[in-house]
Parts: sequence; C-alpha cells; structure tokens
Amino acid sequence: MPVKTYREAINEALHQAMADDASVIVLGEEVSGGAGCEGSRDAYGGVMGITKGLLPAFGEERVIDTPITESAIIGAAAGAAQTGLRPVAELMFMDFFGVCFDQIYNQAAKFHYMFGGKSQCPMVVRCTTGAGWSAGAQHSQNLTQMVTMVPGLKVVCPTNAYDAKGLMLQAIKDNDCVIFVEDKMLYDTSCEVPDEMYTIPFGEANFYREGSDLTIVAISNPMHKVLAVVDRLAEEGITCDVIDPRTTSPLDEEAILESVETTGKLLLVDEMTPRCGIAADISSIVAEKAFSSLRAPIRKVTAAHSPVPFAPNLEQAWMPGDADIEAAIRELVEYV
Amino acid sequence: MPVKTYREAINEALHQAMADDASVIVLGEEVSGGAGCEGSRDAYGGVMGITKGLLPAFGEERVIDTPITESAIIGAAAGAAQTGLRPVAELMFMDFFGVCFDQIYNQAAKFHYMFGGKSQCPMVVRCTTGAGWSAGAQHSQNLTQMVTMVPGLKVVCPTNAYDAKGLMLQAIKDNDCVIFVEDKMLYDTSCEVPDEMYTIPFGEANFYREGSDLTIVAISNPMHKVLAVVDRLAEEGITCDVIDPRTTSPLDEEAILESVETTGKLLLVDEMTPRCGIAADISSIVAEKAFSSLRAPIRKVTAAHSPVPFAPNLEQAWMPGDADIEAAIRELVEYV
Amino acid sequence: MSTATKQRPEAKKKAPVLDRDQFLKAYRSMRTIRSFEDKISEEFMKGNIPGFLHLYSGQEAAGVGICELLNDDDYVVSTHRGHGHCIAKGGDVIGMMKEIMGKQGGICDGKGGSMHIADFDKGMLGANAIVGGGPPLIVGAALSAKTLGTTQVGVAFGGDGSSNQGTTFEAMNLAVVLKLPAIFFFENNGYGEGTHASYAVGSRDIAGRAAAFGMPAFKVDGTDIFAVTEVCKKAVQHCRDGKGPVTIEASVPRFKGHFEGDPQAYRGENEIETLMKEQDCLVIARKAAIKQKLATAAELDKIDEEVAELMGRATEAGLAAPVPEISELMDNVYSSEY
Amino acid sequence: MSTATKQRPEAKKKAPVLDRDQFLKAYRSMRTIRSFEDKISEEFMKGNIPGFLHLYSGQEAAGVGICELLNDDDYVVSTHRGHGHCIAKGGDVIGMMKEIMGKQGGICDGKGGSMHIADFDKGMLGANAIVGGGPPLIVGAALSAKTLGTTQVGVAFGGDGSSNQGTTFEAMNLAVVLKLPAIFFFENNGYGEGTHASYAVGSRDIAGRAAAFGMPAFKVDGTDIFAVTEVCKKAVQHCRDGKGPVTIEASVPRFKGHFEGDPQAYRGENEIETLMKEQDCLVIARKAAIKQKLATAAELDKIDEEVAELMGRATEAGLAAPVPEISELMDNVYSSEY
Ligand SMILES: Cc1ncc(C[n+]2csc(CCOP(=O)(O)OP(=O)(O)O)c2C)c(N)n1
Ligand SMILES: Cc1ncc(C[n+]2csc(CCOP(=O)(O)OP(=O)(O)O)c2C)c(N)n1
Ligand SMILES: [Mg+2]
Ligand SMILES: [Mg+2]
Repeated sequence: MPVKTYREAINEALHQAMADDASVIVLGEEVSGGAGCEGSRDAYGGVMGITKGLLPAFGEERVIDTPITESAIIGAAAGAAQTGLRPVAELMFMDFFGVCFDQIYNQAAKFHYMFGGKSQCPMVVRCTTGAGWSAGAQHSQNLTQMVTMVPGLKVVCPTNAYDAKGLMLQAIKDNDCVIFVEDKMLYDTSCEVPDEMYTIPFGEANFYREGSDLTIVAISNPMHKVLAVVDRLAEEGITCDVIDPRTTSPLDEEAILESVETTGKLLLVDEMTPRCGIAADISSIVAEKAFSSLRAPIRKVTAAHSPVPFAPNLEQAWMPGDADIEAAIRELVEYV
Repeated sequence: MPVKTYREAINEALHQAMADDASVIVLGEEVSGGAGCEGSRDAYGGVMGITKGLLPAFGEERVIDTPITESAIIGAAAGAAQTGLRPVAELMFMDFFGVCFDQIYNQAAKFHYMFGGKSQCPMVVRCTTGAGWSAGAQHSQNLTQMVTMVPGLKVVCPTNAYDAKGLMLQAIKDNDCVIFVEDKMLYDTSCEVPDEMYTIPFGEANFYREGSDLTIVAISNPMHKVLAVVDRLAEEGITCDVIDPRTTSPLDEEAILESVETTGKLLLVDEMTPRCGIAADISSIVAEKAFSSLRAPIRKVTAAHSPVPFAPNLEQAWMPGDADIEAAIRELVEYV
Repeated sequence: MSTATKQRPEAKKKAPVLDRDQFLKAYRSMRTIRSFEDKISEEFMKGNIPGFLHLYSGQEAAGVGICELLNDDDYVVSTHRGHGHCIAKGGDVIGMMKEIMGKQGGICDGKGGSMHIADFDKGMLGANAIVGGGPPLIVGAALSAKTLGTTQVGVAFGGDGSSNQGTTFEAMNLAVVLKLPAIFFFENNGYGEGTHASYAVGSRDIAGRAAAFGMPAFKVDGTDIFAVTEVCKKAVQHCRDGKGPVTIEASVPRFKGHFEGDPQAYRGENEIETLMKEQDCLVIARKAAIKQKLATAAELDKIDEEVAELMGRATEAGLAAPVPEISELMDNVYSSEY
Repeated sequence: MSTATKQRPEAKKKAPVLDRDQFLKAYRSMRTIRSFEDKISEEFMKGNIPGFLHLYSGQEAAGVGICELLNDDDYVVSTHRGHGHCIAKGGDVIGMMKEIMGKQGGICDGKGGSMHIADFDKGMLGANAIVGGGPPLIVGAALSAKTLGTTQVGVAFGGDGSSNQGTTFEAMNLAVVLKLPAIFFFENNGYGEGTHASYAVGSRDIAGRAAAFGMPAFKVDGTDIFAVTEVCKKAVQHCRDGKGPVTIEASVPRFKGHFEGDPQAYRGENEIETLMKEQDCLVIARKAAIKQKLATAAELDKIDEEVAELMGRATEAGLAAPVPEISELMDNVYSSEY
C-alpha cells in the first residue's frame, strides 16, 4: 500500500470528496493563496499546504480565498451548509476560535436542535493545533476540549495519516458540524494510506497497542510520545492497552470502560491545559461508570496550567513529556 | 444585619468600589441605559439592574454605555486595565463569549505571562448565566467551564448575596482578569449582607452543610437545589458535607479532598453540559488525588448534552433537577 | 420601431409600484404581523407565553416590503425581533403561535421559541438571539446560490444596534469581495434596547458605512410600503443580476418596548403616542391605497377581520396544544448518528 | 500688531516637517529597524531563532514617522509584524534580541518571542499574533487617557489584512462613539499573507471605510518619512486636542515574505527588486535629507555604522545569553495570589 504523509492524506481526501460531490466547497484564508496577486494562484494551498492543488482542480467557485474574517468564514460556511452546500472551512489555527466562536457554538452547533430538526448544518471546520513550533501563546494551543464540550458538535482528532483520510471523508459526509483537529506536529508523519476512498466511523476508538497492566488513552500528538514510551517499557514486560478515541465527540466510552475493566488502571494523556480538559472528562466518565474496576488513582499527564511559553525549552517543559508519561506509567504499574 | 438581595449586594459592591477607588470604571451595553435618548438616563442600570444608580453617582466618564460591540467592550476593558484603570465590563449574557472570546482567553488572560510579568490586567467581566427563564438556547448557557479552563483567568461564581458582595470587592481589587458569573436565578435571593466593605478571598470554599455520609460539591444555582434536598434527607438521618467552591479558578482542592477523605463519597452538581465541565474536572482531581479514600463511584449530576430547549418543561428536564440530585445521593449513600 | 409608437400614452406612465393584488397581499401580511404581535402581547400578559418577547409592531412595512419581492426559495435570516420577518416570508402562523407558547406542533418543536422562530419551508432560516449572528449566515446562503448557479437572493435583517457588531461588518465585506447576492437590510428603529442609534452608530449613517464597503446602499422611509417596495425592487434585481450585495437602511418606529415588559424610561414624553399617530405603516398604507384607488376601506376592513379570525384560531390552537413530551429532550441534538 | 510686521520674510516660510535633529533621530530609528531585521533574518537562517518571524523591512518610515511624534507614555499596540513598532517606540534592542532568541534577559523573559514583543516602559503594549487583536486594546488605552484626564494618545498598528477583521471595525466605531484619542494606523503593504489587498478589502479603500465611521482619515505615502510625519502631526494633535480618533492609511512595500521562509510564489516577476529599488524609505530619506541639506552622506553613514555596531552587540548578547530556567515555567501566570 502506498505510504503517505498526514498532510497528503488529508489533501487526498479533500480532492476525492470534491470530485465525488459537487456540493463540497473549501473556503478560508489562503486556501489557495495569491488571490488578487500578480504571481501564481494556488501559491500556498493553505499555509500548511493541505488544500494545495484544489484550486487548479476545482476552480475559484469551489475553492474560495477569503479576507481575514473568521466570523464571516465560519458563518458563511454554516449558512451555506444550511442551504445545500457541504463546506470545509479552514480556520488557520485552532487558537483563532476566539474570533469566530459564536458562529461555532451558538450557531452551527445549535441549528439542528434549536429549529426542531428542520435545519441541517453539514460542515467541517479544519484547524491546526498543538505546541512544538515555538509559535507562542496564541498559535500553539490545543483547544479540543472547548469544542468537545459543545452539544451538537462532533470533534475529530486523527493521530495518523490513515485515520486522517478516513475521518476526513466521514466528516464531509456527516450531516453535523464537525471540528477537524490537525496537530501540526503530525503533518509530516506518514503511514500506509489506500488510494481509494474509505471512511472511518466516528466514535470508534483505535487500539494502538494491547496489554494488561494499564489502560492509556491519549489524544493527538501526545499519542506518539505514549507509543514510544510504551514500546520501550514493553521490553521490561510492562504491557498496556493504548487507546486512541479518534473522535472526542462522540467518544467511544465503551472501549475505554471495557479496557479499564480488565486493566483496573487508567492513564490519560493530552496536550491541553489541565482544567476541564479531555483527560479530566474521560477520567470522570471512568470514575463514574467503572469505579469498581479501578485499582489505582486515575492519572493525567497534560500540559501545564499556563499560556504556552515561547522559549523552546520552556515550551517542551510545558508540554506533556516522555519522562512525565513514563513516570506516570511506572507509578501506576507499581501501585497496589 | 441588613438583608439584601444578590442584585443589591453586587450593586452595593460596585458603588463602594467606585467610591473607594477612582480608577474603577464600569462599561457595557445599557450599564446605565438611555444614552442618546430623550428620556431618562440610568433608564436600566444594566438589563438586570445591577449597575443601577452608578451613572448618577459617578458620571458618564466612569459609567460608560457602549454600542453592541462585545469584542470592543472586553478589549477596551483589557487595554484600559493595562494602562491604569480597573474596569468592570458587563457582558450581558455569558452566552455572548462567542463574540468576544479572543479578547478574554487570548488577550486579557495571557498578557501577564506572555509579556514576562510586565503587564497587568486588573479587570472584571461580569456576566449573567443559567437556565430557568425560557430564554432559549443562546441566552441560558452556563459556560463557567469555558473560562475555568483558561490559565490566567480567575473565575468566581457566588451562590448567595453575602458571597456576591465580598467576592466582587475582591475581584475588583485583584490584579488579574476575573470572570464574575452571576446566575440569573439568584438575583432575587437574599440573605444578611453587611453594609461595610469586605472581601472574600479566592480559592476558599464555603461549607454550606457538614456531614459524614457524602461530599457534595455544587456550582451556582444548583447549590440551592442541593441544599433543599439535603435538608430534606437530613430528616432521614443522611448527612452531607455540602461544599461551594465559590471560585472555580482558583479551586479550593484541599477542602474538597479533605472532605472526601472523611466521607469517601462524592457527588458533583452543576448546570453545565456534561462534557469537560466543572463536575468532570473536580471528579478527575479527586480520582487522582484522593483515590484511596473513595468508597463509591464519583457521581455527576449536570445538565443534558444538548442545547438548552425553550419549552419550560423541556428546559426543566434539561437542568439538573431535585429528583436527579436526590436519586444520586441515595444511590451513593446506599453504595457499599 | 413602429410598434413602439403604437403604445398608448398611458402605457408609458410609470407602472405602479404595487398593483392591486400585490398591495392587498402586502397589506394582509402587514396586518397579520400587527395582529399576531398584539395577540401574543395579550397572551404574554395572561402568563400564557414563557421567555422573552421582542415585538415587531410598527416595523411591518419594512419586512413585508422586501419579503413580498422574494420567492419561497429565497433566504432570510432574522434577529431576536423575528416574528414579523417569519410572517412576511410566509411562515406558518399557527405553527409559530404554538412555538412561541412552547407547545407540541410548534414550528421548531418547542425547542426554539420566540427568539429562534424559523420556517425552513419558506426560506426563513431562523431568528437569531445573538446580535450580529445573522449576517455571516446570509453570506453563506448567498454563497450557496452563487455556487449552485441559481438566482436566489439572501436577506439578512438587522437593527441599528446590530450595525455596530463586528460580525455584521465582516459579512458585508466578504459579500462584496465574493460579489454575492446578499441584501443587508437594516431596520433603524432608533434604538438598540435603551440606547439611541444617534449615540451608538459612529457617523450616524448606517447606509453610508455600508456604501464605504463598496456596495450600493439606500435609505428609505420604512413606514411607506410603496417606498420600501420601490427601493427593494432595485436591490433584489441587483442581486439577481449577479452584481453583488446591497444595503438598505429603513427608518421605522418601534411601537413597543425593547421587550414586553420594558418600562421604557428612556423614551421621550409622548414619544410613542406620536409615533403611533404619525408613523403607523398600516394607517399610512390604507390612506395611500384608498387615495390611489387600489382598494376600498371596506375591502381592507374585510382583510382585517379575516386576519383577526385567523389570530383567534391560532391562539386557540396554541393554547390547546399539549406541551412537548419529555422524551423529546434529546431528539435532534445531532442529524447524523452519534 | 506692529511686532508681526517686524517678522523677517524667512520666518514666514513653512517650518520644515522635520528639523535636523528630528530627522537624524528618525533616520537612526529607521536604520535600526532595517538592520535589526536583517540581523535576525541572518540568525534565523543559521538556526539561532526559533518560531516564526514576520519582518518589517520596507515599512520603516511608517512606524517611525508616527512614533517619533509620541512620548514614552503614549501607547502603541502592534501586530505579528511588531519589531519595527517596538524599536520605533524606543524599545530596548538588546532585550528584544534576547527575547526573539528565547533567552534569559529577553524583554518578555523569553515567554513571548517575536510575535509578542513588547516594551511596557516605552508604552509599547505588545505585538499581537491575533490579526485584529490590537485595535480594541488601544481603545482601552485611549479610554484610560480620557478617563484619567491626560493628553496621552494611543496608536493601533494594523495591516491592510487586519482592516477586514470585525474587531477592527468595532474598535473604530467605539472610539468614535466615546471620542477617544486613538489613531488607527494601517500599513497597507498590499498583502495579507499571500492575498492582495485589492482582493480582500471591499471598496479597496481602507481610509474611506474608516471615514465612514465618522472620523478624519488620511492616506499617505508610507515610504516618505516627511510625508508621514506631516500627516501624523495632524492626527496626533487632533487626538491631543480631545477631538476623537483618526485613521491613517500608509502605503508601504513589504520587502520580505509574509514570514521568513515564505516562497512568495504569489509575487509578480521582479516585483521585490523593483520595490527595493524604487520604494526604499531609507534611500528616499537619505536623498531628500541630503538635498534639503538636513544632513550629509557622511553623517548618515556614521549613523549606519553605529547602528551596525549596536546590532553586532545585540546579536552577541542574544547568542551568549542562557536559555530560561525551567523553574520559570509557572512564573507570572497570575499577578495576584492564586
Ligand atoms: C451579541 C449580543 N449582544 C447583546 C445582546 C442583547 N441584545 C438583544 S437585542 C439588543 C438590541 C438590538 O438592537 P437593534 O439591533 O437595533 O435591534 P432592535 O432590538 O431595535 O430590533 C441587544 C443589545 C444580544 N442578544 N446579543
Ligand atoms: C485572527 C487571525 N487570523 C489569521 C491569522 C494568520 N495571519 C497572520 S498575519 C496574517 C496576514 C495579516 O495581514 P496584514 O494585516 O496586512 O499584515 P501584514 O502581514 O501585511 O503586516 C494572517 C492571515 C492570525 N494570526 N490571526
Ligand atoms: Mg434598533
Ligand atoms: Mg499587509
């Protein structure tokens, strides 16, 4: 099977979905790049290059560059979704929720319910997330929890190229507003990705590893730190269930609960600040629904409760690190 | 001691703080009301009447009516806070975070850290929250978790008039950006409130009741439902620690952990949607830090995972109800 | 050429803005709105309506003027003050009444209420309780029309107050940039809650601000259904011709409080009485129509009676309808599987 | 009256926009910015600077022109492209260099970096990585000035791209409504990332849109320090006189990519070369100053050398400084007890 990067996988999904369904459009800042300029169009194809080649393939009517105007971008996507299109809107960085959040949580998320099921809002909001590039406090935040908490939204956070393609194709087919969270540290990671179209259903976790000492649930890029540590510890005979929920809303509670029922121990890893994050959320679900299986405290390894610092060494210290993950695993394994 | 409503208590705190410190200003939509009109100024004193009388007392330079422009209101407050004033900005409904959230979580919350401690942002954002008025999906949401999760913000959610005054005076003195959450169902509740100025420190929980069977932590208006149920069950000999954190950030973890260490059981009640809410957050802290004391699943009673419905009977069903609270208490008490 | 010269002189006269049938239809719509608002005001006082009500009374000629030029598949998005727009767009009055009462059979299943009234069958994409929430959405609806190659237009209603919200400005700019068939229709009733437009609107000129974004912008007396119609014809045609967005600023009176129960201490002395006497679009329309011989007083009275009868039926239906089943609480949170 | 007639004819000549000292100071500031940007571009290529860099090269006369008219206690808020504004406002170049390198002694303790460069001692309230983040903040700074009764002014820098953001429009409107001493200073460099202003700005007229909000708005050639100074004097005076906000739109070239490393495929052929040849504000300033006999080439060369020396020192200091202690991670999340 061909090996593709996460970037290529999403790009391919967009190409295929647009070819497949004329109602799919892409809009956002620099989704092609070069609008109004003398040089080449499709100059960027998105600042991360995810939408590259869409403009030449599908034209300006379906690949729409916008001014810097996030509320209007998301609102336009929502209005278009209500009236016959399937927009994929790009929010350049997830950090920019703040300049368009009303259109996400008060509008798109609520239409179907608030209007008694008479309106649908089949749209995708793509956004880049995560620290690690020294991009500073306003371009590095993982805010997956801010949308996971919102009823009416679905939230997808793929951790590999295969999932990214299948989940994107599902997101575009879905009739709800889907927030598609792309961790910037993953764009250049790669794995085998089929050429043909396929979908991965929402709410179905992926077991990266299976084991018996501990259940680990990780979100986005930290998953890869977890895998590295777990594989190292496997040599010592420590084995873990490593679960990637793939979508935080809907959440595959069953997979997590079942795993904890066998391992009795749970570690949660994400790159959000600790208060009210996904780690806290899943912890609370398990503490409520699988309490009797628990044989140790539920541990969380998250980012620190501070804005993301700029200096690379501070930023690394801010993020959940390999050492933190390893320490937590050892602590839990040893807990009796 | 004089009895005052929650509304009067906050109003009094604002009057006293403004008289005490000339750098305190109030701004927002309709904070006086009547700007540019032929009729009387101070026509509203805030749509909830909280800022009534401030304009006549302190004048238009310090009690500033604005257009409908939340990003500019909050941004202006933040900019003013950085340059010598102590603004109290009114965000008419907490639901409106969406049209100004960048100025809250990316700006005001981050200045002090991002600029290496060289900037301070001593401001208060007052906002009305909560369901119960059939105000519909966009005027009824309690979004306390959305700000609690943000490092740099402090979040205050008083449950009675006494606390409201003392916490407001503390909020205005505080050098950070404080989100002050006023539950609309509490405005007309009253209790004894001293005439003089006093402050209640942040991060110190209030024990409404003490008991041994169970620890209950509740936020905002649901606290009063909890108290009613607990007092009823006391007649059956069930006794509970009932804890009001008063501020969700900072959170008085110690009080909660200590209580759970003695009761071994925990019920969390709030009116947020369930995912990534305060209930989940506190649950996860306890499951991590007091696991060995736990003798039962950590139960959460929250609002439903849906937008707030309009019809009064649906809205009541959506909110955490007395029956839900009572059932959870009984279930936990009986759990062995 | 010769056929042109054969035209009778009368044919050269400017066609009337509204012909008889068009006028009667518009009049009925305006009356329906007024009666609807009066009725729910009454029921609200009796405690039969929960939540908040923002009534459209006095502004009817504005919403009706534009909506009468739209087809069912043209789109409108509305504001917190949305009953009038919903009725003007042909919305189901009985379903609306049930909705506002929070009952089964409500047009949004009782989930929306007054501030979220909608009728998707009629292209009414919903009232919006966030000031400035609607304009970005209409940009999207207009984008659908453009992308799908139809001649549909989208109208975003907004108040003078909403004209200051950043989302409104963004929507106007984006519509200009993408040359979309969107109409930004501002009903300037002088007030945003209890704050006057003369205070809140920098430059005191909503249309002027819109024009500076690079689109045609018109001001019109929103109490005159004929004037509104005339301006809106141009605007709608401009959009249907693919020439991009248009703004209309209609001055209208607000007869009621910002919300039902508003003590309105900010109003001038006798202000409302004067407005009702001098700026009632229904009175103005009747006079003009009778003068122009478009209709007789008796004909108009008959419409009033028919509307009153309809309101009676709607109210009864609303009162009689059962409240939603609690089991419906979690219905329609998602459209696809969850 | 008689004294007036005694004035010598020369005294009647218009005072020069910048006198010799003022010009030399402005020139030094412009050169400092250019050299700073060149230096960090170099260090970035060597891998000595983490994160993203948006360089100000080419735009110097704009930022310097306005900032030279401000006092330390006047405020500016900047954008992602903030080095120039910080230096123009008198910011500490060595502290900036350390900051951008993420080092101890950085002006924000290494917590901010290029996109959050600030110098609060000089009234530079910070670069802002959210496009449109700054304008509401300057409204607040201007509100402080008004409320506290000072004559301070606040300047919000923004790009052509930022002029389309709702927060920018809201800030302009609120400043008009409250009549605040705020200057909205748009540097129109033609581009928002790789999108041209002629595409993104509805009406293609930033100043015109601002004027429609009800404030004076000027356009100026931002490559000419004299022209910028002249317009800014009016603007600053307008604000200090309590007459409310002003907008300035300065056209400037962007010599570099949107960010360092930007391949700039969207640029026209030879565009940058032409811009650098024809629109270099430093070259233009030198020529004009020598012609007007404000300075000699040798004097200006000497400044260039001094600046180069400073940059060398700053770079060395930056490279030599240690990285922050990990123990500083949780410092300054809160100002008061937490
Ligand atoms: C974002 C937001 N801010 C504030 C409000 C509260 N609010 C509701 S209606 C209104 C006034 C709106 O004025 P205008 O746009 O003139 O409409 P009108 O009420 O006159 O129809 C305000 C401030 C809101 N609903 N949403
Ligand atoms: C809210 C927001 N949207 C998008 C971006 C990404 N972004 C950073 S700079 C920029 C272009 C800004 O253009 P302009 O205002 O003209 O400033 P210039 O870069 O030309 O100085 C964009 C789109 C951002 N940082 N913030
Ligand atoms: Mg109005
Ligand atoms: Mg630019």
